[in-house]
Amino acid sequence: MSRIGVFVCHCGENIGRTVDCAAVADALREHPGVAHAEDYKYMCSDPGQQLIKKAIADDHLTGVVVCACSPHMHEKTFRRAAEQAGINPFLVEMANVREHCSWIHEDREQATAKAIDIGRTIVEKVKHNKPLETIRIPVTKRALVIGGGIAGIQAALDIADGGHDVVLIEKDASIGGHMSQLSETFPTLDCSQCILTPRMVEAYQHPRIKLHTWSEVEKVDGYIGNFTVTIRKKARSVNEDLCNGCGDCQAACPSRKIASEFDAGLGKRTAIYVPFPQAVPNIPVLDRENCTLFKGRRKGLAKDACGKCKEACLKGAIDYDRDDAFVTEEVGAIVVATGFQLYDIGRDQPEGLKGYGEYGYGEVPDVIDGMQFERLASASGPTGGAMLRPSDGTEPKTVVFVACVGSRDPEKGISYCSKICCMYTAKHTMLYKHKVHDGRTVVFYMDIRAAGKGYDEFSRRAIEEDGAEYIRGRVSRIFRDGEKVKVWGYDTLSNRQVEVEADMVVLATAVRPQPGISELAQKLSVSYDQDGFLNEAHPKLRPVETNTAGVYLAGACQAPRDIPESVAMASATAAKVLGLFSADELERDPSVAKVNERTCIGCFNCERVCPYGAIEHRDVCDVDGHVCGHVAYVNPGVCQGCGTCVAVCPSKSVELANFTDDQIYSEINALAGW
Amino acid sequence: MADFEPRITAFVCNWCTYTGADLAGTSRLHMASNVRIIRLPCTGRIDHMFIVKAFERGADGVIVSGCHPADCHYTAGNYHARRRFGVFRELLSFLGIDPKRVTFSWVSASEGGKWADVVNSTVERVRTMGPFDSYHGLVGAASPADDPFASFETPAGATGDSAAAPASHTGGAS
Amino acid sequence: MTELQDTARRLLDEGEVKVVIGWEEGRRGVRPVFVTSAADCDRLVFDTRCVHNLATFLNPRRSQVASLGKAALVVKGCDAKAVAGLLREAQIERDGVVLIGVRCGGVVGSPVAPDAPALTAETVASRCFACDVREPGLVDVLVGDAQPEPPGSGTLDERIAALDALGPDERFAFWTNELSRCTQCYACRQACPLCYCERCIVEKTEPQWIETSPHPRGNFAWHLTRAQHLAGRCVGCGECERACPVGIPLALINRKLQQVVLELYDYTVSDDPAVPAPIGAYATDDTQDFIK
Amino acid sequence: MSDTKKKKSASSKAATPVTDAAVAGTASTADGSVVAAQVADASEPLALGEARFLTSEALGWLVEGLAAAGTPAVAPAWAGDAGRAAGGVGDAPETEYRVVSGAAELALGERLPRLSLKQFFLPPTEVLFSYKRNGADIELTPAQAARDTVVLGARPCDVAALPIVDKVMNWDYADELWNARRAATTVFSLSCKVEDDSCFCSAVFLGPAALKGSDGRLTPVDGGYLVEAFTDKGAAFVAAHADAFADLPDASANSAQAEQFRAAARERVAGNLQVDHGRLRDWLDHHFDDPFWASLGPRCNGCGVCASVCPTCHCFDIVDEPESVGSGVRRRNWDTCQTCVFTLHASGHNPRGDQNARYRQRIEHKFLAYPLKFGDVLCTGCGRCSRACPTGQDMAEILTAIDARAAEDAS
Repeated sequence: MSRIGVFVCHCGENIGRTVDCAAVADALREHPGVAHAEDYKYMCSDPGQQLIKKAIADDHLTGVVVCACSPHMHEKTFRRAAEQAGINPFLVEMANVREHCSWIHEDREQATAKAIDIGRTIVEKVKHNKPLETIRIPVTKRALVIGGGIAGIQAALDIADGGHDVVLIEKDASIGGHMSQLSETFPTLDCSQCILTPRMVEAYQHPRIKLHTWSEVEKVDGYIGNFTVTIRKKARSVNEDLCNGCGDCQAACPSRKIASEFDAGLGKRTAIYVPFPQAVPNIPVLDRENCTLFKGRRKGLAKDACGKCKEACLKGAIDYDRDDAFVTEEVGAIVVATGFQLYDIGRDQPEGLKGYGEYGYGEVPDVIDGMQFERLASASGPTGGAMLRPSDGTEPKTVVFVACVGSRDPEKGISYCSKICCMYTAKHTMLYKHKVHDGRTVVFYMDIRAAGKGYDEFSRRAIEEDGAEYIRGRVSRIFRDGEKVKVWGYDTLSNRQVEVEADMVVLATAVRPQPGISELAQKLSVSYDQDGFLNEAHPKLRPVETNTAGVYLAGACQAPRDIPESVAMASATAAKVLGLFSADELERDPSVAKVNERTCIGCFNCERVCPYGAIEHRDVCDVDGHVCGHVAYVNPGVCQGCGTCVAVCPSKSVELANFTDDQIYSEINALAGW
Repeated sequence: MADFEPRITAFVCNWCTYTGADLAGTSRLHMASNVRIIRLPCTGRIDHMFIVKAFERGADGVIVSGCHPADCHYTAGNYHARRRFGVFRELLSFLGIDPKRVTFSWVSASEGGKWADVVNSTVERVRTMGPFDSYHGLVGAASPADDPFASFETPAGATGDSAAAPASHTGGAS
Repeated sequence: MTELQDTARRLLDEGEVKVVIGWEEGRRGVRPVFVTSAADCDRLVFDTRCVHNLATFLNPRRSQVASLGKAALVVKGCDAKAVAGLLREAQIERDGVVLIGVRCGGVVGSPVAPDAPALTAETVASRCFACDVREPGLVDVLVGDAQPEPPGSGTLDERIAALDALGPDERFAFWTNELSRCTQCYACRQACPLCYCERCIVEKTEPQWIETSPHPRGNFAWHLTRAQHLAGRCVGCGECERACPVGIPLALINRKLQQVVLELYDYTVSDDPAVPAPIGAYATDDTQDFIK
Repeated sequence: MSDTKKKKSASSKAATPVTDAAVAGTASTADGSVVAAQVADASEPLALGEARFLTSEALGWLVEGLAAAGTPAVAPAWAGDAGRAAGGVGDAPETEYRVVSGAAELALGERLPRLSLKQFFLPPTEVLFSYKRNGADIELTPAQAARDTVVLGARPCDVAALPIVDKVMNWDYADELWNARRAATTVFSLSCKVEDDSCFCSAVFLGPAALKGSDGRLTPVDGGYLVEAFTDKGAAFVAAHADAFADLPDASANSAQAEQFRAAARERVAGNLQVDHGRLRDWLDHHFDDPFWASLGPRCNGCGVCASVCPTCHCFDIVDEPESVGSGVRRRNWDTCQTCVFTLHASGHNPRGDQNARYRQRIEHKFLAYPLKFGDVLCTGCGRCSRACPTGQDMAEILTAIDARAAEDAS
């Protein structure tokens, strides 16, 4: 038989003014199962809490109802008090007679009657409350960072410096990401590689960082504090342990006409290659797509068509028969820093994007995108930093820059702002002007978005000091006209058609999530938005967390980000990870779902609706130990307690602790005949 | 029917609507006193049986409210609820239970004002519809012609509170 | 017919299955039969009276059937849809059963008739109107001759439209009258191939959400829940209605919900287990005109 | 009334029950005792009453009069559109027993009503009492007393079920509610022209004109019904509504016609099933684990429709239904041994683990357990279980099969 104690708070005048608290206590004292009821001026005050503790002891209460403010206000306070008095904190509930009653009603009689109903409802609930224990989960103090760009490197270094091991994986042959391709960075125009390369090396040599390049995430099992990650080490054809990065293999490779990804297609590379001289690690990979030997093998030639790199390698590090290898890593937290790709605006477009065929990108050689311009401007680029246009290697005298190519254009499938283009376009005009003093730069833009420290000053400098001509309007067509590239646009400020005869056109194409991001998101059971960027747990208050506990977001995988923001996010994720690793055990709210395996029929509706992937399959065995069926199991470490599984369970074989069917039924029942 | 005070049971999620109702309180937004709130973690937890049981226990109307799409504290609970109730609402209607007795709404933690509107408009709508006697009287309701053994049923009065005609109940003041 | 019997005979002879579940000619019309020896395969029949949804016998909790050993099931369109449902909901494994598909041009309302009635707009079961499966998919073997579309009979949809045209109070009166006859015997549940729970929600006490007493209030709760649980899952085989000893027109409710999930979520139940059911899935742009 | 008249009527009616008994007798040689009992039951009330004539019109206004007077009159009536839904090809319209108020509703002698008469004595749900908590003490309101009711034109197989269930309802504890309704109800059966090949009343010591449980009997004759009363209750009802019950136009001709009607019916039904209850019972007693049972389970849905429609199945479940905190109703609802939860233990163990065991239970209760305890059998051969079964279980077929096995064992 329940012995519930009811404590009605006046909250000074806040409740007492409109609710007759004594009457509420009197009414509830008569309610079946109530062993004690009293009212007091300030229940949350120390004397108030003493009343509760005393009653718990004197009347051997099995549950406590505090008729006061919102549970969001003082539930913790009173649960702590009850715990000190020796009963389980989850046997305490708040009846919200302030926010939901006294503050929103004037008629004292009605407010009092309603307060009594609210009290009854919660008393009936508490009769069915069960003692709950906080869930404790062991934590593996080791982190996985996915993506070796500046964000990933920063996160890895911060966590490692914080004293915990880090596994850093990168899908390309070298870490560094897009930043390593940039010439100079806004708004300071300092050399990108000069600031990045040392960080790359630091990460590579850090005793606490284990680096897997040319690798991808294959599978993720487990949950916060206890992830098991399977990593696919793609066949590199080069033994990392033997290779000393001498480069002889590259020198020996006969196929030298392969477009270099690092140079954004403007430069050439060999089939076995190191993406760029400062690559980390300085270990080549063999591009099997373009390798003569592998082409031959694919054709089914009896004997290998090439093998020069293997001959050239004195360390015997080349291994053509290497296959993808899998390694598993146990980690407690995962930082996703997979970055972005630039919108490839060629004619053929995937997933509902339309592209910009009318801009002749991919057809007119002198129409290039921002990253290609970065390579042209880069001292380590294909032209050694000389400003020469791709078609004929001459120096362009008029360069048109088009901003918002793809961005902010729902018609073309992307409605968001890519954020970095305004700044890098301004930077490009300056980089160009600094190399071609007699050159002319024209920029077509929608708006100049230069919010950020020193950003607006920077874009002004482009106009005021380096003479960039900014035309507010869109470009309708770009086409070749003999040696020239004609740009048709519209100046919306002066309301006139504009035609510019350019030598080169640079398109500031939109920032998009990396290909394959949705597959990765599913492996991590992290949600993503309609554009494919990963979703943070809360846009304001939990910007680097995800809804999967233990998985964090850094950099452009979450939204278009510039370098300082990416680095800031990376450090923020590191702080989260270090916080998680600061204790040996993780404490979780015990109000999670639990399956009744006796009645579960294994239809797995619960699995289909669980936002956290918390549902696992469990075998059921007959008396002889043969598997005779499957039932659902809720992993308490993953479950967040939303209860969606409960509502879709046809046989009502899942219960959500502290929101059980029994409790809710009783609350509804308490309202009968009010 | 002038003195009829509707009884409304509200099932709301903890993170948006319940907090929104708290905000209405802290903002001292006065509203009708006919609604009794039952707090749940998420609209995804709300089972259609809650609504049926509320009617069985004398409710004249029901409110189901939670986070706006894309705002769900648990990312998708409200999306699943939206589908289930999209169907259930049609089912209620087909069986003759006027869906106007059930208000579904999205009320965020910042929409104290909207919560007050949801409460007042629901109370007013149900007030004009009158008490849900047809459902409350279902036990022992059928006439002998419909129900061969009705003549053996005990009178409605003896089957407890909610079977008694609730026309007289006067909401907060009862 | 012989094609069906030969297939069954082969499966039993080759030991691929231990029992073939199909239909036989009984003393009063056709009925399900469990053939365990090749010699008995000539008992198998298929005609317009074969209305039973044999997928009910695949419910793993029907141990008296399971104990007969691996089964081959004769399936027409609605049976195949139900089997797909069981696969979709992880109740059976595809290689745990052999499916003998029979081409079906519709069936009549009742299996009880001296011999197979011809299909006419009058005799055809009203549910067949809503079924477009002449050749069940998902099957291992397909037998029987090609079948024409069933004779047009939209009576079910017409009755629904007529009810929809009424006001809520009139509809409520209609259903109160119908449901007042319900004795909560749960024959509708037992006959349903997709009501496979070991412990039905109605049998769950603590709390007892649904009153088991067959007064109209308990009956409303029961039928509301039954329908809601079948929304987007019901294959429209009409077995619930046929099993009802007091003739409650349950098919109206199930058919109505088929119309609803089609209209709201563009979903039609199929015999493809790979297509997910609408409840348990969602789209961010699902309709929400009913939400203020 | 003069003595002669009394004797005459008595002798004129003596034939009827004897022939019915004879029918029963042919059904079972091994159950002499039971048959004797039948004869005794049947012949005892013959001293009372005398044959009367109820025209179809008179029946109409008798019903209307009763309705006007507020006396529930239960009779077979058209079920209306409801029920057509499930109807088979060319099925006759469904009928049901219900409280009638007009001639138009009546469907006497038409298709067998969906549910048996049982529902008026053991309703699918009935209130035992309601409780309400007032502070410390609890206030109980008992169920309402039964009202005087008359049943007109019920099937003999449905009527015969009443005394059969009486024995269960009174052997240890006297069930007030059942007994009160029995006492308050006057039952007139209707000699039956036999529905179809699922009927087998003649194989369970009854017949299409059996008197068992009847306070009176209607038999179709030209222009209406020949009415006989066999109990005080029956006679009292006839007397109380004398205006409706006229003298027979031609007593001997009408009696002859009535007897002819009954004989023809007996003729039709006798062929449907013949079993030897003695050896059948004996076989059941010794074949609890017979493989035969495994041939019945697989087809069974376990829905228990057979029990719902059965006039003699009487299992019930008792539930408390809260209406609010501290108030609610205790009810008695139909239950059936065919569902898996019927015998499910709290431990999870179920002594009747599968449908084979549950179907065996159904047969053994009706034809072994009940007979051993009360004599007679727990079945009136109405055949509803066979007609209602969604998967075509056929009681007559099953009994034949068992009887054949029993015969083998015997020889």
